[in-house]
Order: sequence, then structure tokens, then C-alpha cells
Amino acid sequence: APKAEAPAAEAPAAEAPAAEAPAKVVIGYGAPELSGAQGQIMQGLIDHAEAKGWEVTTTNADFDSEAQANQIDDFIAMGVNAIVTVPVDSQAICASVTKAHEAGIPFYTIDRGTIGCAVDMTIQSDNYMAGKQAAEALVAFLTEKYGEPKGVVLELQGDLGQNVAQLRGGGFNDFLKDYPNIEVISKPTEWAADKFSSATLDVLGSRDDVDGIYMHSDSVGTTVVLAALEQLGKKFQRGEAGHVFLCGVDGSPDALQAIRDGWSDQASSQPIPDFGIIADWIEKKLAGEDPTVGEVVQEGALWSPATIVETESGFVCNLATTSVTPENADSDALWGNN
Amino acid sequence: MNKAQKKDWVKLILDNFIWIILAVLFTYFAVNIPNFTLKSNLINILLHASVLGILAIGQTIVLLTGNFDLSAEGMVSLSTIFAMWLMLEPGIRGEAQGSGLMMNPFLVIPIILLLGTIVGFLVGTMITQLKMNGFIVTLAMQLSLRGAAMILSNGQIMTGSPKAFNWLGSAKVAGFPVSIIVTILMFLFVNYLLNNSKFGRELRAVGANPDAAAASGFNPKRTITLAYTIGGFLAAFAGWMLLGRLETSISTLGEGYTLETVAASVIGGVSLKGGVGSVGGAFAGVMLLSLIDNALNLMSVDSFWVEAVRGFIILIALLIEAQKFRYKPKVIHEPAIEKPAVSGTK
Amino acid sequence: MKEKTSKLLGILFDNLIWLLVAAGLVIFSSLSKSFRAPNNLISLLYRTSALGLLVLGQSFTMITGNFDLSSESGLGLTAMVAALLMATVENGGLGLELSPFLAIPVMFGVGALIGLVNGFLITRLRMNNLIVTIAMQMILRGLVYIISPGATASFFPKAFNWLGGGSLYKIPLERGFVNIPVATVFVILIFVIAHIITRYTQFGRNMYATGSNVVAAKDAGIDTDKIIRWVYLIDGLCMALAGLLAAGRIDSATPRTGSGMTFPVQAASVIGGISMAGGRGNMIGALGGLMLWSILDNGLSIMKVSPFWIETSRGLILLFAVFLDAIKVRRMHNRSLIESLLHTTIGLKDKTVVKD
Amino acid sequence: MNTKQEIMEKTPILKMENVSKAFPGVQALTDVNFSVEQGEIHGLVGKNGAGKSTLMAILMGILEPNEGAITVGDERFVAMSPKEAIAAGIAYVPQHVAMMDSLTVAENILAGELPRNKMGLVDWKRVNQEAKERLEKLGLGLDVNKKVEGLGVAEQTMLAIAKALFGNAKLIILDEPTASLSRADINRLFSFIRSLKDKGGSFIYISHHLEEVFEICDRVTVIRDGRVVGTERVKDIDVPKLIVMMVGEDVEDYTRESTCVEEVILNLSGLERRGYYEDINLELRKGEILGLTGLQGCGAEQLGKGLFGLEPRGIGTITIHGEEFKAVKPIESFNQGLAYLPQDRYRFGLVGLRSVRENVTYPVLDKLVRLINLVNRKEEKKIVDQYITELDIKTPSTEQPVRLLSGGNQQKVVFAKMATTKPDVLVLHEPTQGVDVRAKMDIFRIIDDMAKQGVAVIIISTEIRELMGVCDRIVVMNDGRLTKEFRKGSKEMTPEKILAAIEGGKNNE
Ligand SMILES: Nc1ncnc2c1ncn2[C@@H]1O[C@H](COP(=O)(O)OP(=O)(O)OP(=O)(O)O)[C@@H](O)[C@H]1O
Ligand SMILES: Nc1ncnc2c1ncn2[C@@H]1O[C@H](COP(=O)(O)OP(=O)(O)OP(=O)(O)O)[C@@H](O)[C@H]1O
Ligand SMILES: [Mg+2]
Ligand SMILES: [Mg+2]
Repeated sequence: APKAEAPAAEAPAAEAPAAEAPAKVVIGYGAPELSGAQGQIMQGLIDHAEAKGWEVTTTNADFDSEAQANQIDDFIAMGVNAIVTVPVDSQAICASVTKAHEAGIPFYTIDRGTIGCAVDMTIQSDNYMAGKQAAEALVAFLTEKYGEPKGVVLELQGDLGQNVAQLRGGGFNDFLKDYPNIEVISKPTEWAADKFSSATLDVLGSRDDVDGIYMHSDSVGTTVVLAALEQLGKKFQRGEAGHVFLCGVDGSPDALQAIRDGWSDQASSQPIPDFGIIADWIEKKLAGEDPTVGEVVQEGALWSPATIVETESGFVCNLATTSVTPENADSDALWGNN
Repeated sequence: MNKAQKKDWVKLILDNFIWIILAVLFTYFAVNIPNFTLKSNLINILLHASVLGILAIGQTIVLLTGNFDLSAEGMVSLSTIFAMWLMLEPGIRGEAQGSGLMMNPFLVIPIILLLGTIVGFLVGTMITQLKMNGFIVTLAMQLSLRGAAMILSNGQIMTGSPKAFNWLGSAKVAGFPVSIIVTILMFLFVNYLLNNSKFGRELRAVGANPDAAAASGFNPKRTITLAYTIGGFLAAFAGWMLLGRLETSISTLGEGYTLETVAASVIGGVSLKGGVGSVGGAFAGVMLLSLIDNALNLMSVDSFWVEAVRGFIILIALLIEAQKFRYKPKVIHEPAIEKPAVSGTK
Repeated sequence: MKEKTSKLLGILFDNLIWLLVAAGLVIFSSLSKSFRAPNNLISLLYRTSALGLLVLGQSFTMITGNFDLSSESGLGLTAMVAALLMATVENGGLGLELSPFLAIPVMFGVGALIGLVNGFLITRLRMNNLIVTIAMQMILRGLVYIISPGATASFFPKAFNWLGGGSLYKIPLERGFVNIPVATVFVILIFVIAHIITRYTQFGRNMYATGSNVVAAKDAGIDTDKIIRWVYLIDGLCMALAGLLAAGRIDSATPRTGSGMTFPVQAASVIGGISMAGGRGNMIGALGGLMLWSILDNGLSIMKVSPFWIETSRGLILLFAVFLDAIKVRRMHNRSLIESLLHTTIGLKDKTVVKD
Repeated sequence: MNTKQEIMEKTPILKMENVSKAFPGVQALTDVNFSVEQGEIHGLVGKNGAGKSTLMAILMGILEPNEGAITVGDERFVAMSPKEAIAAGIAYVPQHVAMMDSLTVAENILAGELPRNKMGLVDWKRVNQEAKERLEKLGLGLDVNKKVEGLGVAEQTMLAIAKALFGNAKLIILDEPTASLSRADINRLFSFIRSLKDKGGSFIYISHHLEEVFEICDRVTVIRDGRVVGTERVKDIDVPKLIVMMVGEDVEDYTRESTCVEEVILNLSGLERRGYYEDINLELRKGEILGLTGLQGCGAEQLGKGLFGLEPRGIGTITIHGEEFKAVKPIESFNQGLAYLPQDRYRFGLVGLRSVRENVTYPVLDKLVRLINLVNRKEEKKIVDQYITELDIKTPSTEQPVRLLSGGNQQKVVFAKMATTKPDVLVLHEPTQGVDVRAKMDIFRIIDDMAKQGVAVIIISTEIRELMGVCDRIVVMNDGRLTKEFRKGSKEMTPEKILAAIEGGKNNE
């Protein structure tokens, strides 16, 4: 595949059309919710866009696809230059995508692709892969502990109505399918901190054979779960006997800190703020240019190398996720560390 | 009179029916779920019941006056976020900015309790003095409080509350969590108070018939306002407890607690029309919910089934509970009078 | 002259909700160009059509003095059932790819069933309506997760989306066109019908009687339990209709469709003047409540209010609405308007003088 | 028509056989036999709690009996449902009329049978029209478009009656319809009942005003403690006999000698609330009992409520013991030494859901409160038991919710509640409504005792005889003004003269 240069270099070219359109470029951003990583994603986009002197109007759908549909209607009514969303639901969003395109407004999604319709570009990190990475680390731990991959692990699921949760669960469980001796206890939490806590308390309070805990979101989970473990008198550091293996997805500041402190073991860190680089491709689009399939490289960026592929749901730019372990927990490249 | 005594027994059973259901359910779980009766697990059940319990006390007090309080869960969210905001260092943790005041927990605790009390008082005043619709006022207040929490926290998770602050939520005495002890004491105290104090009489009288209460020399407005004030205080208190346990807060914390507390109270025999019910009953209701949740966590129920099963068990419990109406005589002597607009609910 | 004006004010106050709606429209329109865009104004009811149907069902139950908190999940379930029947396997369906004309009746069947169960539990088994419906909310939502399982089903035949997403008529403009959605018209229509039912039929009046005073209603030979069962049945059908609108609107049914709608539903009805005590309020008012809600919703998000502030703003505006409503309540104490105002604002009034 | 009536003559339209009913802790009815003939007005009397209303509730299918059978016309029921009862042509004016407060007068009257146009839609014009006509037939000039909330008890009773009388019912039950009605209303009601009777209608008439029974009934059945004592033709007996049947001993009207001294306690001057009353000037002495009477809506009710602070009072000055009385709310009134017994016991008098004990002691809790407002149960129980015996309140226990008591017993509770407060001024509105002959005496004795202890009492009532028995002075109110005063002992003070004064206002209009 031909190797495109980092789109940042294209910036000057983009000036021209921006100049033709005298009005300031306005991006409509639709967040599915604002807690945890989502806030970071939004901030990331805002930073990148404002760096270009654009304006971003933001909305929050609060997990409600219909509300998101309404908000996108509002964007269309406002006549924004481009729409960026993190879809509450990958399929439900399609109605809105069609509308936007009918109105001639380019449509981008972050973090989750669409299913059943094509957007101008999706930029995402592979949640399925994130789950896999956690599972790998877990298996390694168990093999070391028992000499063979066996044991019990508690999976604290997100909201099963969302495909993020399903992907994170899927990657994890699919990987563990090859290890029949590892028992997974799954508890739904709807991302709610108190449910993380009570599930941990209940399960580990009623049985002593739980070796590890996998959190669909370590930004919500880490502190809560550690607190619960302390309640149960089961909070031990790495290496101590009875240490409960903690892994999860997000790579939040707390998670990284916990890894450094030896309480936690693994986090699949997403390039969350880097999603904002989608602004570069929006700029191109406004200049009438389409993305080129292939690899995108930027020196020193954790998300690099990213790959752009063309699917039936439009162009998809996959950013690399990083499995954080005690070894690389200090890396400044991780979003959780700055 | 002998006959009457027998009837009193029936009455006694009917009035405490929820406890029987609770006992039955407990035995069922104890028999069918391994490790259910482990000390650690029993403690867990109580632990879940503690925060919800504190909130249920507040909710019950308000319900007794014939009003709703939907704002409490908002206060849980704001009090925790506000406390964090006061205590955390400025923004080393991602976006979640502390104010940098790095305030001492022993200062923060009274502050948030005061916050809760004041908000409760405001709600009460709006409803009684300005005659605003209680349901919407408290709903709107919930939105506003959550919103404020979201603004303070940028919608971010705030973690790492200091040890001193967490005492209530996480400390133990002789292996027994403080929060449980406090909650149980609180229930005993309030229950005794409401059954033996003038205030208790006043609450129920006002709830059952505000006009008659007024004509009996009570002051419905004062009572209702006081009820909401207490509710606000307890909400903040619950927030303190919860934050202590989670060491984490987020503006969405406590979502859905309103329904749970109302459900618990009503299952425990508190009437939504006001005037009847006790905090003790509400406690039973809370225990029921917490029992169910715990059992669901211990049983290997498919995640997709949890919600349905939960609702179903509650329904069954309520169904049995409701059948006592068959043993209650019909009333032929009271025109079911509709309450006037004292609480604003036209 | 003087009492003419006060009479006028009286009329205005009895239709307070529409006053607020008008105010909302004016304020937001003057503040934002995109708000007053014809398409946006017309879409006000389109965006909340599903909510509207739930408000309608809720109002019916509330008029008889009952609650229904299960409707949000009822909406979710009916939508999901239809979706599963119609969508292809790869789009999350069961692969039956049923025609809408079969799927929609099934939806209504499910809705009716929900209503019947609610009604049965509440009237025959004398269970507390609030808790029954809370429990039903959990159960139905749970069922959605179980049957879906947890996945979205989408992309239905056009016919299915007509009501929720279709447009009735497009008035061409120099650039673009004004689009009149089916849903908008439908909601208004159905509210008018509801108004006729509640105001002009024996059944409708019996609803009010039941909610106003069960004992008296029974004395008048009204079978209140039957009325309540019917109302819940209607409510169930409203859920199905809402499901149809919601699913058609976004051409898919997600496991979360409808969740979190309970409070908006309650709020809209109560702001619309439907009393939770039962027996008061009318459907036109309820429609007004719905309008106000969607104006706030649309207005605030179009006004580029930061999402962090939206909740708070909505809360405060709600407070203001109830505050005005409170003045209305004072008027019921047949006080003069000025007095009501004084009294309501600062509770100050010369207690010993009252002008009747 | 006429011939048909001949045949029906003497055949009972209603027969209740061996009816028994027990409530938790109460045997309300034992083995009651009771029958009503076509075209007769059948009185039903008995002490409070005797079982009259229960019997009627069973007849209406509101309660089901433990034993017994009911035969209406030629249909036989073991236990009937309200629907069946109504279908069988029975109409019911319960002792406690329930109204749909949020609906208009017209709709309340016609509820369940609203006139409809050919499209089957409710025809509001006709609804209002018919309602208006009905009310006018009963001589009521109410605005049918007004909501019922805010109407007084009397008006609500009249509405209920209007609803019952105009249906095409064969048998109409009136459970203490006149308890809250003024004489004028009663007269109109009676003449209307008679006209229906002539058309072949049958009535069951329950009342504690025995003279009414003799005035309008053909036969009367007496119930005591849930058992039928006997059924008599009114021709064959007289009031004392009847009382003996009811109570077991005879009771004569209560009379007392004045206990009032010179010292003035209460002074009203220039009291005025526009639209209700004006130019009210009144002095009340220590230990004096003053009767205040007048037609419905003469303003006496508002004056009472106004004094106590249940309604705005209007302008004017009031002094108690010389110092100005500023209370605008009940609680303040209590603190300043004025207590009030409301006429509408359901809205203002009782908290029905709560127990007898709680209700009685509500106003005096402050006196019963020990450390951190915990109530002293012992003293409380003492007070309650005392009144339960003094007024012989019929209740299985002090913990019985008041709503489960019989109407008269509820009234006794309301009275006991007011008697507990030891005020300077006691305002009583219809204190004996729905209370049996015997209990009335107890109530008056207690009032008398309070007067002896120096309490000044105002009794607002339309029961002229009773007032004459107990009052030192009777003041007549007319269209919001105090028009005439009768002093005890003066030969002026005769029922006729007082009645004339009451009606007076109407005449000179
Ligand atoms: N629902 C009930 N539960 C328990 N006891 C009841 C109930 N209803 C009535 N009673 C009791 O039954 C007895 C008869 O009551 P009822 O109302 O028939 O008396 P009554 O003759 O109508 O008296 P009154 O003249 O005061 O109306 C009373 O002692 C009353 O306390
Ligand atoms: N015009 C009126 N006619 C009849 N009753 C009235 C009227 N106005 C007020 N009331 C009644 O008088 C009582 C006192 O009036 P008000 O509304 O001021 O009480 P409040 O508002 O509760 O007192 P506060 O001043 O503490 O708010 C209330 O019970 C009210 O129902
Ligand atoms: Mg006031
Ligand atoms: Mg009676």
C-alpha cells in the first residue's frame, strides 16, 4: 500500500478552501455520555479542532440513541460544516448519517464504527483487541501462579446494551475459550461505580478462589475495586500471596498509578486523546480530498502506526492500543500519564 | 375482648408481613446458594443495605407527609463530587480537577452535610411556602444537583478520597463495618423517635390529612419543610458513606436510587398517600432489595437475565405482601377525601 | 374594565402551559436563527413523538389516580420484538424478515398484554400500582436484553418507518425544503382524539370520576376497577405505538431504546396540568407539557449550551415553570391575581384582608 | 299504574333475613330481620354504633354479611354487589357522602349516567341543564359549573340527595341526611320525599332526630347493639317509648342553670369579611354559653372558621381577656386560648387513618411531651380512656383507626379532642351532629362542666331546641349580620320566635 505522510503536513493546502468559506468552520460533536474516557475523547477533539481555529459545539446523548438522533438533527439545522459523534449505537446512528449526507454534511465517528451505513471516516481503537490483551496478561499470570493456565476470574461488564462492552467482553472471553480450566464469572454493572463495588464484594466475599478481576473500564473500576478488596482484606501487592490480578481496558491515570504501585497488573490503554487527529482528515474533506488507504506514521505517537482501510461502512482508521504492564507503565506517551 | 385480642394478633402479623416474606426468602437463599450464609456475605448484604437504608429513612420521612423526594439521589451525587472537589489536589488526575483547596476532611464533612441540609430546606420551602408541585420541584432539583456535580467534575471520575474521610464508609470495628453499625443505630433511633415523639405524630397526621392536622394545632408547612430538610441531610450523609466505600465519585453516582428507596419504603408498608408506615418497615424493604441483589450476584445467573429476575422476585414479594388486603375490613365511614394543595400537588 | 382584564388574565392562567410554550418559542426563536428555522420548529413534536405517546398513556393512568413507570420498558420491548421479527440475521434480527403488516400487529399484541398484566395485578390482586410498574419496568427491560440478546436490530422495511421517520409532505424552498413529518401530524391527531375521549365520552368521564374519588365513583355505579383495567390496556397500546414511532425514527431498536424516559414522561404530564392525585387535568394541557419539554430539549441543545450545563439549565427552567404553575394554584383559592403573585413570590400578604 | 300499585301494596319490596356481620373486635350485627314495604317510609334508629350504617352498607353490597340473605322485589341474594344493588333499583345516600371534588356540581349529580347526544358523545349543555333542574326542584340555587371542592357539608349532602332522589330507584336509603341540614332544607327535602312516596317510592330513613322520624315515617325499626329490638307503626308509639327502646332508659332534654359571671372574656367588634359577614359586635362572658344560629350560608360558618384561622377572617378587632387576638392560623389560635370544633369532621376534624388515641390528644401533645419531645404514653392513655368512658365511645380499642368507628362515635372523638384543650374560648360548630340522644346529654354535660370552670363557649348550630336547653343567650345571624338576640328566661325565647327570626332575613328580601 502507498505510504501517506502524516496528514498534518497537508495543513497549508487546507487553508485555501477554508479561506473561500468566510464563515468559521463549525464542528458538531455528539458525545454518547460524558463520564470517564468519553470526556477525554471530547476534549481531545476540541483541542485538535481549536488548534485549527475551528469551533466545536458539543452535545451529550446520555446513552440514548434517540436523543443522539435529535441532537444530530439540531446540528443539521444549525448547518455545521461536519458532524463527529461517538455513536450510542452503531446501527441506530445510520438514520442520522443518511440525513446528514442528504444535507451535504460530512459525518465522522470516533471510538465505534457504524454498522449498515457508510460514514466519511471512523477513527477507533480496537476494543476487541483491548479485551484480548487483558486476557493474554491474565493467562500469563495464571500460568505462572499454577504452572498451568487455570483459575477463576471475575469479569465486571459494562452496559451490555452497548457494543463497546460487547467487544471488550468478546475479545476477553474468546481468547479464554482456548483455556477451559479458566472459569469466568461475569457480572453486569452498567458502568456504575457502586455496582462495580457490590459485585466485587459479593463474589469475592462468598468465595476465596478468585484469582483475578477484569474490568471493562478501569477508569471507573480501579479505585472502587481496590477499595472493595481492602474491605474484604484481600488487597495484596504484586508478588504477595493472595494478590488478586487486576486488568482492564482504558488505561486511566488511576489504573497506571495502581500498576506502578503494584496493586494492579495490566491495562489496555487506548489512544484516547489522539482520536482528535480525525480533525486532520476533516480538514482534508473540507478541502475536497478523500483519505488514502494505507499506513499512517507519526514519529513518537503511541497511536502510530495507524492503518486506514476502506470498508462498507466507509474509511476506518485503526489506532494501535497498548497493553500497559509494570514495564511500560511510566511511558509519557500514555494518555493516562499526562 | 378475647376475640379482639385474637384479632390483634392477626393485625400484628399483617402489619409485619414483610418480615415474614424476608425470612422466607432468606431461608430459601440460604438453602439453595452455597456460601450464602458466610459471615462475610451476610456482612455484604448489610453493607449494600446501608447507603440505600440511610436514603430510605429520608424518603420514608418525606413519604409519611404525603410527598415524594426525587432530589435525594442528586444530592448523593453532588455531595460526593463537591467533597472531592474540596479535598483533591488540582488536576493531576486527568481532567478531574480538584479545587486545590486540599481541605481537611474534618472540615469537608460538616460542609457537605450542611449543603444537604440547606438544599433540603430550600426544596421544602419551595413546596410549602411557594406551593410549587412537589414532584416536579424535587425532579428539577435532582437535575440541577446532578448538573452542578457534572460542572464541578467536568463529568470526570474523581478518585482517591483521603483515609480520614473514608472512615464512615470503609472502617471496621471488630471486623464489623462502621457503616452498618451506624445505619442500624440510625434506623433504631429514628424508628423509636417516629413512634414515640410528637414529631412522629405530626408527620403522620400531616401526611394523612393536612387540613385536620392544621386544625389540630400542627403546622403542616413547618412539618413538611422539616421532613425535606432531614431528607436532604440524610442524602448528604449517605453520600459521605458511599464515597467512603468507593473512594470514587462521578456525577452519575446514585442514579436510580430514588426508585429503589421509594420501592423499598412502599414494600415496607409505607403509604404513598402519606400518614401510614414506619421506618422499620422501610428497613425491611431495603433488606429485601439488598438480599435479592446479593443473591443474584452469588447465583450464576446469565448477565442478560439479572434485571428481569430481579424485577420478578420483587413482584412476587409484593404480590404476597399485597394479599393481606383480603383480611382487612372495608371502610364504610370515610369519604376518601382528596388532599388540598398544601403540598402543592393539586 | 378592571375585572375584564382580570378575567382575561384568568383565562390566560387556566391555559398557563400554552403561555409558557409560547414564551419558550418566542425566547428561543429570538435567540437562535437555527431554532426558528421552519424545519426545526416543525420537528419539535417529531423529535418527541414517542415521548408523546407515553405521556398520553401516563396521563390516562394518572387521571384515574394511578402511575405507570413501566412504559419506557414497554416501549423498548415492543420495539425490539418488532425489530427482531423484521430485521435480517446480519442486522441482528431473527431472520424471519416478517412483513411490517404482520410485525406491527404483534407489537400491539405485546403492548396490550403488558397493559392487561398491569391492570390485572393492580385491580384484581390489589398490588400497589407504583411498585408493580417499577417491577414491570425491570422485567420488561430485562426481557429486551434476553431476547435481543444485548444486540441492536435494525434496518426495517420502509413501510414500518413511515409513521416514525417518514415525511408526509415536503414544501420546496429556494434552498432545501420544509419537511412535514408524519409523526408530528400523528401525535397532534392522537392527542385530539384522546381529548375527545376524555372530555366527551362516558368512559372518559368515568376515568375522571375514578381518579377524583373512588368511593363516590363506586356509589355512582361506576365499575372503577374495570375502568382502571381499560386505562392500563390503552396505556399498553400507547407503549406499542411509541415503540413503533421510536424504532421507525432511528430505523432500529437498541436494547436501551426508551430507557430513562420515565421522568420526562412524568414531568411533561405534570407540567401539562395532569394531577398525580388523579381526576384533574386535560389532554390538551398534556400536549402543552410535551411541547414545553421538547422546546427546552431542542432549544438548549441548539443554543450551544455546554452539555455540562444542560442538565442544570433544564432543572432551573423546570423550577420556573412549576413556580408559575404555583401561582395558578393560588388562584384556585379564589384570590386576586396580584395577591396570588405577592403571596407566591414572598409569601407576604395581609392575612386578615381577603378580596373575594 | 294505579292498579299495579294495589297489587304491590303490602308486599315487602325489601326483606333482609338473619343478617349478621362481625368486624375485627366488633360484632356489628347479629341475626337481623328487617323488611320494607312498597310505598312506605321506614325509619331506622338506634344508638351510635348500633349497626344501622353497617346494615345499609350490606344492603348496598359494599360489605358482605357473614350470614343472612337479602330479597329485593322477587330477587334473592346471599350477598349482592354494588352493581346488583343499583340494578335492583336501590339508591343510597350514605352517612358520609363522598364527592368528586375535582369535578363540577353538575357532573357529580349525573356521574355514571351523563346525557349524550346521538353521536354518543357527552352533551354538556344538557348535563348542566338537568343538574340545574334537579337542584331547583330541591330548592338549591348552586352554580352547577362550580367544582365541588369548597362546598360545605350541607351542600354536598344535598347534592348526594339530588343524585339519589332523581334516579328511577324503587327504594331510596337516606342515612342521617339531615345531620348537617338546616330546618329549611329539611322541610324542602321532606315535601319532596312525600311526593315521591305518593308515586310509590319506598324509603329507609335513618336519623337521630326522633321528631323527624315521627314527622315523616310510617314504621320505625329500632336496633340496639346489632340486634333488632322491634318494629312499630309510628302511630302506635311516642318519643319517650322509642328512646326507651333505643337506650333502655328514658332521657329528657338537657337543661342547665346559667353559670356565667360579669367578667367579659371575648370581645368582637366591627368584624367584617366581604361577602360573608359584616358589622359583627359581640361580647362573651366568663362561663357563658352562647348559641349562634341562622340559615345555611348566613355567614356563621365563615365566622367560626375565621375566628380560628381556617379561613381568612377579614377586618375588625378581637380581644380575649382584653388583649388583642391576632392569630391567623389554628396553631396561633390555640396558643392564644381559642379552640374550635369544625363542622366538617372529615376535612378538619379527624385524621381518619390514625388511632382514636392519637386523634384525641393531638391538640394537647405539647402538655404530654417529656424530654426531647417524647410523648408520655401513660398520661395520654389516662386522658383517652377517661373520654372513652365519659362519652361511651364505642371502639374495640384505643388503637382503632378512627375511620373504622361509626359516624356518631367519630363525632364523639372530635368532641373529646376539643374538650381536652382547656381554652378560654371554645367555638363548637354542630357539636352533636350524628350523635344519639343519649350521647348528646353527655356532650352537653361536658360543655356545662367546662363553662362552670369559666370557659366561654359559642355553639354554632341549627338545632334550636338543643340550643335553648343549654345556652344562656341565642344570637340569630342573617345574611352576615347579627339580627336578633334571645336571653335565657325571657318569655321571648320560644322556638317559634327564634325560627321566625331566622327565616326573617329571607322574608324581608
Ligand atoms: N370497617 C369497620 N371495621 C371495624 N369495625 C367497624 C367497621 N365499620 C363499622 N364498625 C363498627 O361496627 C359498629 C356499627 O357501626 P355502624 O356505623 O353501623 O353504627 P351506626 O348505627 O351507623 O352508628 P351511627 O349512628 O353513629 O352512624 C360500630 O361499633 C363500628 O365501630
Ligand atoms: N379565599 C379563600 N376562601 C376559603 N379558604 C381560603 C381562602 N384563602 C385561603 N383559604 C384557606 O385559609 C387557610 C390559610 O390561607 P393560606 O393559603 O394563607 O394558608 P397558607 O398559605 O398555608 O399560610 P402561609 O401564610 O404559611 O403560607 C388555608 O387553609 C387556605 O386553604
Ligand atoms: Mg401562605
Ligand atoms: Mg351510621
